Order: sequence, then C-alpha cells, then structure tokens
Amino acid sequence: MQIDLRTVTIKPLRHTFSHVARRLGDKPASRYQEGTLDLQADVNFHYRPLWDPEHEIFDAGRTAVVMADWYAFKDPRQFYYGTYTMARAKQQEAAESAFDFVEDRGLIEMLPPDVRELALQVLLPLRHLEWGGNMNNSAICAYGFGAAVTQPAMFHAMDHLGIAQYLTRIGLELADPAVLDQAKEAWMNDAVWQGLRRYIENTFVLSDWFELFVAQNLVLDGLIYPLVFEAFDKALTRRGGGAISMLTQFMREWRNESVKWVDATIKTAAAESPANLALLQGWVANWRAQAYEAVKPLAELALGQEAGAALDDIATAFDRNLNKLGLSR
Amino acid sequence: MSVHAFKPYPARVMDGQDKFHGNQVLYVGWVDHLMFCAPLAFALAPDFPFGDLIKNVLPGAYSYHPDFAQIDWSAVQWYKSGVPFTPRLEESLVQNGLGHKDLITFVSPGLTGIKGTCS
Amino acid sequence: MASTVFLALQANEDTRLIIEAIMEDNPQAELHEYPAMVKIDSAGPLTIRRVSVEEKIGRDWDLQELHLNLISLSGHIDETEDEMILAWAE
Amino acid sequence: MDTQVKKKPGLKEKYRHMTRGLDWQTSYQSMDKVFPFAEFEGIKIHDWDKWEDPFRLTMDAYWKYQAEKERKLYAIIDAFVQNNGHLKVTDARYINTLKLFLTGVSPLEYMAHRGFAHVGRQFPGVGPRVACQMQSLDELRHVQTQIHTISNYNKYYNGMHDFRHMHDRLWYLSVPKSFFDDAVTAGPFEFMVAIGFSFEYVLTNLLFVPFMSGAAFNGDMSTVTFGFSAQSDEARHMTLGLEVIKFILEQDPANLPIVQKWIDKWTWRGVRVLTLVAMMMDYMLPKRVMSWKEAWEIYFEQNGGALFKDLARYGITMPKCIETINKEKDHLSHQAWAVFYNYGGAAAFHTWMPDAEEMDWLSSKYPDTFDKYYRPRFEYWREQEAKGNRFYNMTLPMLCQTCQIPMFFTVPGDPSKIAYHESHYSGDKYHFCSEHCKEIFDDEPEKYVQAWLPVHQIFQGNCFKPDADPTAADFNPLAEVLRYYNINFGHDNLDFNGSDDQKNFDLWRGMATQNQTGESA
Repeated sequence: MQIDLRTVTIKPLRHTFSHVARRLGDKPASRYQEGTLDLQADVNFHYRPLWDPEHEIFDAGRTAVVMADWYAFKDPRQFYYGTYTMARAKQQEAAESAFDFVEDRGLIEMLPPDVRELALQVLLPLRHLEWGGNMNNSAICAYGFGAAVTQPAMFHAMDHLGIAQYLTRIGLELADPAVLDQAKEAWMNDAVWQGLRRYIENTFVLSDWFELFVAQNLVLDGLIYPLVFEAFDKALTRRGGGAISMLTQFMREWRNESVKWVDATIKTAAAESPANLALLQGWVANWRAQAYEAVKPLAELALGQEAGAALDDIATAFDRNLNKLGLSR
Repeated sequence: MSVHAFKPYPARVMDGQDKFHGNQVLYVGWVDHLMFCAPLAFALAPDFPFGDLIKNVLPGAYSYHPDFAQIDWSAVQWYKSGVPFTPRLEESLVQNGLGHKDLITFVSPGLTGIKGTCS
Repeated sequence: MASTVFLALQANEDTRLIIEAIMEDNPQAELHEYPAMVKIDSAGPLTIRRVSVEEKIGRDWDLQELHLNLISLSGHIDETEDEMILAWAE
Repeated sequence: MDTQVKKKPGLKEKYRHMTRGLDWQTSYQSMDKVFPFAEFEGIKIHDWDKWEDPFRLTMDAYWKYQAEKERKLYAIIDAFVQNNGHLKVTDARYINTLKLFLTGVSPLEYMAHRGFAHVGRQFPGVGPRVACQMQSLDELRHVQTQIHTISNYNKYYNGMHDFRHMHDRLWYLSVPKSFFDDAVTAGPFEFMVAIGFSFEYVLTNLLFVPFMSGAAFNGDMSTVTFGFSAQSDEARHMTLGLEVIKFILEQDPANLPIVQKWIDKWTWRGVRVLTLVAMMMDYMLPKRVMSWKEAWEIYFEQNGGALFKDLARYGITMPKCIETINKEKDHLSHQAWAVFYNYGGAAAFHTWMPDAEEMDWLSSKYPDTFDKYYRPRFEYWREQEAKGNRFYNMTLPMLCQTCQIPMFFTVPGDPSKIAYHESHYSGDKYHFCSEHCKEIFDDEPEKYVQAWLPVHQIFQGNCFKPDADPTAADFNPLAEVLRYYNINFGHDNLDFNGSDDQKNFDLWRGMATQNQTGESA
C-alpha cells in the first residue's frame, strides 16, 4: 500500500540540535548554523600531537588572540560546503564562458604584443604567491580554533589554489607552457619578486595562526588584489588588454566577496578586548610596512610611472578600511 | 620502545593513583559468566577489607545472575592476573598485595552460567 | 588467476547506460546488484571507455563525470581523457 | 572564426601545468623550517616529484562536479523533509543506527577535515598536498551533509540531539574519538597510512557500504543518498591512500618496516572501531542486508586479499592481526551487542533483544556459534524482560587501554574466556583486550598512557557537571554522569520497548494510515 505521509502533520519534539539550541534557543536553525556551531572538539582529547607536544590537538593557545567564545566569528557569506561549492561552480561557469569567448573570438591574437608580454610578466609569477596563500590558509584551517573560523579558511585555501590555476591557464592562453618556467625563474631570481617571495616565505614560518591570517589575508591580499586585479587591470584595458580583464573577472569577484569574511574576522577579534586590539595593531603595522615595500617593485613593473600614485591610493584605501574594522590608532 | 616525536614528549599519565581521591582501582572478573559482558571496575580504598568486597560490593554487581546466590565462597578460586592467589578476607586490599589497577578473577566451581554456556 | 578489481556505482538513471557500456567493453566482468548500488567485479583489468559511454548516452561525456556516481573501487587507476583502467599490478 | 587552433594539452599534461611547479625551494627561510614535520618519523623521501596524481582534478572541475552532487543531494533532503520521509523506514529501531552514526562517525569526518588540512600544509610535495587539501574539503562536506540529513530525524527522535557534546564524553564514543585522535596526533606520514590507506582504502567499504545498503534496505532514502554521494568522494580518497603507500615504499627501502608497522597497527585500530558496525549490521537493522561476517569476507578477505597480493612486490605482508580477526568474526557482533544491552542505561540509543525470527536469522548466518554461545544468554534476557526484570549492568566495565572498548573480547579460539593482556610502564599497570592492542601500547607507551579512559575519568570525578555535589547525601554518581553526558534519562537511553521513539513512530504512522490521533510522548 502506498501511504501518503505528506498528509500527516506532526509536531517535532525539538527544532534543532541541543548544542545549537543552547546558543540560539530551540528554534529552526539554518544549515550554516547546524553545520558549523561547536563542530570542533574542544575537550577530553586523548593524546597530544607528536608534532606539537606543547599543545592539545585543537588548542586556543596556538594564537595570542583571546576570545571568550570562538564561535563569535561568523562568515557573513554563511558558507557551508554546499553553498560554497555552488557559489564557486557558478563563478567557474562564468570564467569558463570567458575563456571560451576569448578563445573563440581569437582575442588573444589581437592583443598588442607589449600588453601580452607585460601581462605575462605580472600575472604568471603570481601563481606562486597564490600557492603561498593556499598554504597559509591551509595552516589557518589546521591550527586555528573553532569551526567558525577554520571552515572558511579551508575554502579560502582552495580558492587560492583555484586562482593559481586560473593564472596558469591565462599563461597557457597567452603563450606556450615554457612561460611557466620563465615565470618561475622570475619568481625565484628577479629583483621585482624577491620582496614578495621573502614576505611569503616569512609567513610560512609564523607560529601564531591569527598573525598569519593578518599577514596573508588582511595585509598581503589587501594590497596585491587592488594593485593587480584593479589598478593593473584598468591600465591593461586602457592599453587594449580588455581580453585579459575578462580572464581575471573571477579574481575580482572572489576578492569582493571573500574580503567580507576577512574583514568580519578581524573586526570581531579586535572588538573582543583591548588586548586583542593592541595585538592586531602591532601585527598590522609590522606586516603592512613589509608588504608595502614588497609590492613596490611589482607596482612599478605593472604601472610604470603611475605606480607611486596608485600605490598611495591603495594604501590610503587600505588604512581607511582598517579604521572601519576598529583598528585605528 | 618509545615514541618518535618532533619535540621531547614526556609521558602524561592520566590514571595515576594520586588522581583517584584516595582510592585505587580494582578490576574483578567472574569466570564463565559472560552475561556480565566484561570484567568490572571498582574504585576502593586501599585499606578496604577484602571480605567486604565479597559481602558488600560483589552482590550489588552480580546478584542479577541466578548463579550468584549459589556460590560457595569457601570453594571459590581466586586469581590475580591469572596467577592463583588466596585472599585473606579480614585483611585489606593492600595487605592482600592488591595495588592500583590490579586485576582479580574468580572461578565459582560447578557454576557455568545460563544452560552451562558460560553466560 | 588475476586479482579481482571492482567498481561500485550508484544505481540510477544516470548510470544505467554507463554500466551497460562498461559491461559490453569488459566481457569478463560480473555485475552484482545491491540496493541502490551495483558492483562490477572483474578478474583482471577493467576499462571504462569514454567513446563507448558517449555512444550509449548520445552526448559528450567527460570521464570525470563518473565521479558523480562512483561509490567505491579497488585497484590502481590509470586515467586519460579517453579511458580509465582499473587494475592490480601483476 | 577559429583561425588558429592551439594544440590542447592532454589531461595529464594539463594537470601537471596546473599544479606542479607551483611550489619552489624556499631560500629566505629554510625548507626545514617551512616543512618542519617532514622527517621526524624516520620516513625518507628523496624526490617528491615522483608522486603520481591518481586523479587529476583542477579546482574548476572540482567545484563543478561537487556542486552538482550537492544540488542533487539537497534536493532529496528537502523532499524527504517535506514528505515526512522518516515515517517510511521499516521500523523505528532502524533510527538507532543513525544515532550511532551521527554521534560516532560524523565527528570523525570533521577530524579528518582538520587532519587533512594539517597534512595538506605539511607535506613538502605539491601533488600530495593538493590531494590532501581536497580531501580536507570533502571531509567537511561529509560531516555537514550527514548533519543536514539527520537533522530532520533529530526533530522527531531522541538520542542524537547533542551529538557533538556526547562524542567528547560518552564511554563508547571514546572508542572512535580516541582512534582519530591517535591518527591526527601522529606524524603526517603515519596519519596518511592510518587514515588515507588503512581506513579509507582497506576498511571504509566495511563502514559505508553496510550503513548505506542498510539504509536502502530499511527505506531511508535520504541517508542512502548522502552516503553514496559521500562515497563518490571516497573513491578519490582511496586512490590517494593507495598512492601514498606506493610512493613511500618506492622512495626508500628503509621505509618498509615503518610502513608495515603502521599498516599492522592501523588495520587493527580500524577493525576494533568497526566493532560498532558489526553489531549495527547484525542487530540494529530491522531488515538485514548481509551479516557482518559476510561483509568482512567480501570486503576484506576478497578485496583486501587482492590489495596485499599487489603490495607484496614492495615486501608488504598481510597485517598479522588478520588471524585474530578471522577467529573473532563469528563472535564479534554478538558480544558487542551484549555489551550495549548490558549498558543500555548509559547509551544514547536504544537496545533490545532480537525476536525469535531474528535469532533464527542469526543462527543461519552464524551456524557454528550463535546457538551454542549466544542464543541461551539472549533468550534468558528476553524471558527476564518479559517478567519485568530487564537486565541492566550498573557497574562500570574495565576498558582496554588502547582501543578503549570494554574488555569483552574472548580468547581467540575459546569463546568462553575473556582475553587479558597486561603491560607495566613507569610503575603502573595497563590492561589490554588483545596482544595487538598491547603491542601498540608497548611501542609508544608515552602516548597511550594519556588516554582519557571514560571509566577512570568517572572515578576521578571528572564526569560531573560543575553544579554536582559529590558530598551530598543523596548524590547518585551514575545519574550525575548521565547528566554530564546530556543524556535525558528515560528518553535517550534504555530499551527500545517502551521508548518514546517506539510510541511516537507507531502513533505517527498510524495517523498516516488510519484516522488515528493522539499526543506524542
């Protein structure tokens, strides 16, 4: 017998899980909330890591930032795995169309040679810097505390890998695979890139994951993305490189979306206590100064004479944003 | 053998006797009575008289079993970690040589559980 | 005798024709049906060919689409655009 | 239009460009400082570029295919919720398997997510690092789709409402928890052998396929869907696990004894955790798929046999614990279910005795053992229950120091005697269920003395809520422990017969099939 169960109206015994209800009350909770809140174990660990005997498996003591509740962090995008992949799938579909369009119309062949060359020089070595962003966010996910902040870090890590791969694809659109080796050679040895390479390698050895978050996601990306994917993009377009702009649309959209999470995380930590605020201010001051010096040669390569003014604008906007996040001094 | 760790890895003993508020742990197994799925654990004072174990502790744990009332305690054979041992009922656990996390098992002769299946 | 490899797929409308194609390309393979799942055992290598599946389903098919419905497998994988071979080293 | 056709690179070549070469030899910081954990386990890797990527999935393809899986899955979950799909399951006893899954397995998926993020940061090679990171992301998918699927059951049935809290506290959940804690606290290579190879490759089929086929047999289509959808990622993970083993063994012959030791250890650790699956298959599914013994024979003996035959070329041999497992396979599920029947007062799911027809099924699947050793015990319990004297063991059990399972395992070859093994370390005694658990302890005693053993923790007074007063005259330690677990006495625990779940399910199904009304329990 086929029974129609839809006709039954039954009263649920509860509306969500108890650990969610303790935070939000017993009412229906979103998938983001049920899939995030208290998801990480925080007590009764069995063994200390052989690779870090001074800490528990998950240990709030791996950063100097102190939070009364690590679930005060929220991802404004409310990404859990499903919404994250669906959002990215849509973006990758758009990117795919852009690559198809550029290929079908032969737009690459129409690029002025100097524009194509400059694009290769600026964009391709960045794939290594993006890989650094991937490593660092992987570390934030691994050593961070609380699913609310570590979950988006893993999304961020994979996004950086995706962007490194899009940059690789741009290289393969513009030229042949040998350019990848040339770009790596530049990354390793050209003066333009050494400041950035030093910066990112220095972040690899940071032991405080929140400081790493500041150095990578707030500061470095906060200068690189406006420089490369906004200012440089506009400059290329002015010089007839609009096709390249189509191929970097993903990066711009990604930055505009993901910066909301980066900012929200910083803002929440800063607002927690004067001690956190002072800590963050110290980190930002230190890393901002280093990052500014490190991106200068890249700005000059990318923008020539306009570099100084463009970088000033970017730095001003960056500092203005710091004020909004409560980090003003 | 010992661990290969990235840094010195001192043992952090979780179950030292000092953590049991003056008690020590004693494990007791009743042989051929697997209705009690595993040996039982008790936290008892070191000066707890062995006889009180039989009189006051084990009945609470085992009396559900129809064999329990049939036990002839004078005929029971005791083992400490598998080695035969004869407890002195009036003496304490420690005086009987039982330390923290020691295991004793006992055989009740003639009793082999539900339908003789060691249940 | 060669060691057995296997491939388990969800049993649904997407996989019906894929399974047909695999079985036709691998006469040695045995098909076992379970609730909501089929398991294909093969004594020796099992090959999934893109072209065979495309002929069945009448559209372009990327071998990586297999992952949408794959449940489990055993054996080493060698994957190109045209085929995926599942085998133990002999 | 298409004036110039550039030669498209093939899949392997394309993937190589997209991934390889992204990394570089650091020079502003030494490689040793950037990848500090690569060497302490003693594994020697000479050339990370020898790594072969088994699946070549770039991020754009990953997003595309995974999003498609997610869209399908959530469409089914939504339909399940709208249609009161939970009322379609065979009977409410089935739901207890979901409680076990959500409290015992889902939190491990989360641990895997974090563990693979760690290894995905620490391996000095790009190929394995990317593969591990993707797995990290997949594992997050698994825990979240499980929560989202079972979320609807939680609204109507007891025992799963506080799965996160319970996972870190309940006595039997320390078994899976300590298993994964053990793996993530090991070095990165051991983690990969433990989880990537031993668990994902050798044992995962024994976990997921029985659970999901069980769900299919028992009318739970949403669980089938999340399970099989998760499994589609698993094929990638399994292949990663196998590749890791091959890669390590091909790099240096000195790696062989270390890897063999880990395979021995983790096969055993994994099989001990699967004890819970064994009893689920044989006792908790109202409609059974196959017996645990049959599943073991298909998924371990056949497939594992082919695997180890393949690995023999590297000198790897079948783990020696297999002999013990073969002797236990006729007993495991019955003994395990007896444990939960004993301690049904302290479990967050219901237990029950099989009915006559179910006992006959067990006799037919276990002709050499069920009638001889277990039926008399179970029939006695059933009779007692009928007399209103349902058996509950109220005394805490002795646990194995390594696997943390109550010491219920009998001597291999003598199902009438409990197996006992002991070690001494630093002035204290430690007890084990088996020679294999003892061996694991003896190899790394500093690690295993740290075990958070639930029974000892209760004795130490660490399993009470802060407001509990052990000095009060009416202090009831067992009740207080249940309160610490957040087990609602009389609702989450005890026998299925007479439970809220049983009453509610019957009532709600009755409302769907007849003009029945009533109040939920």
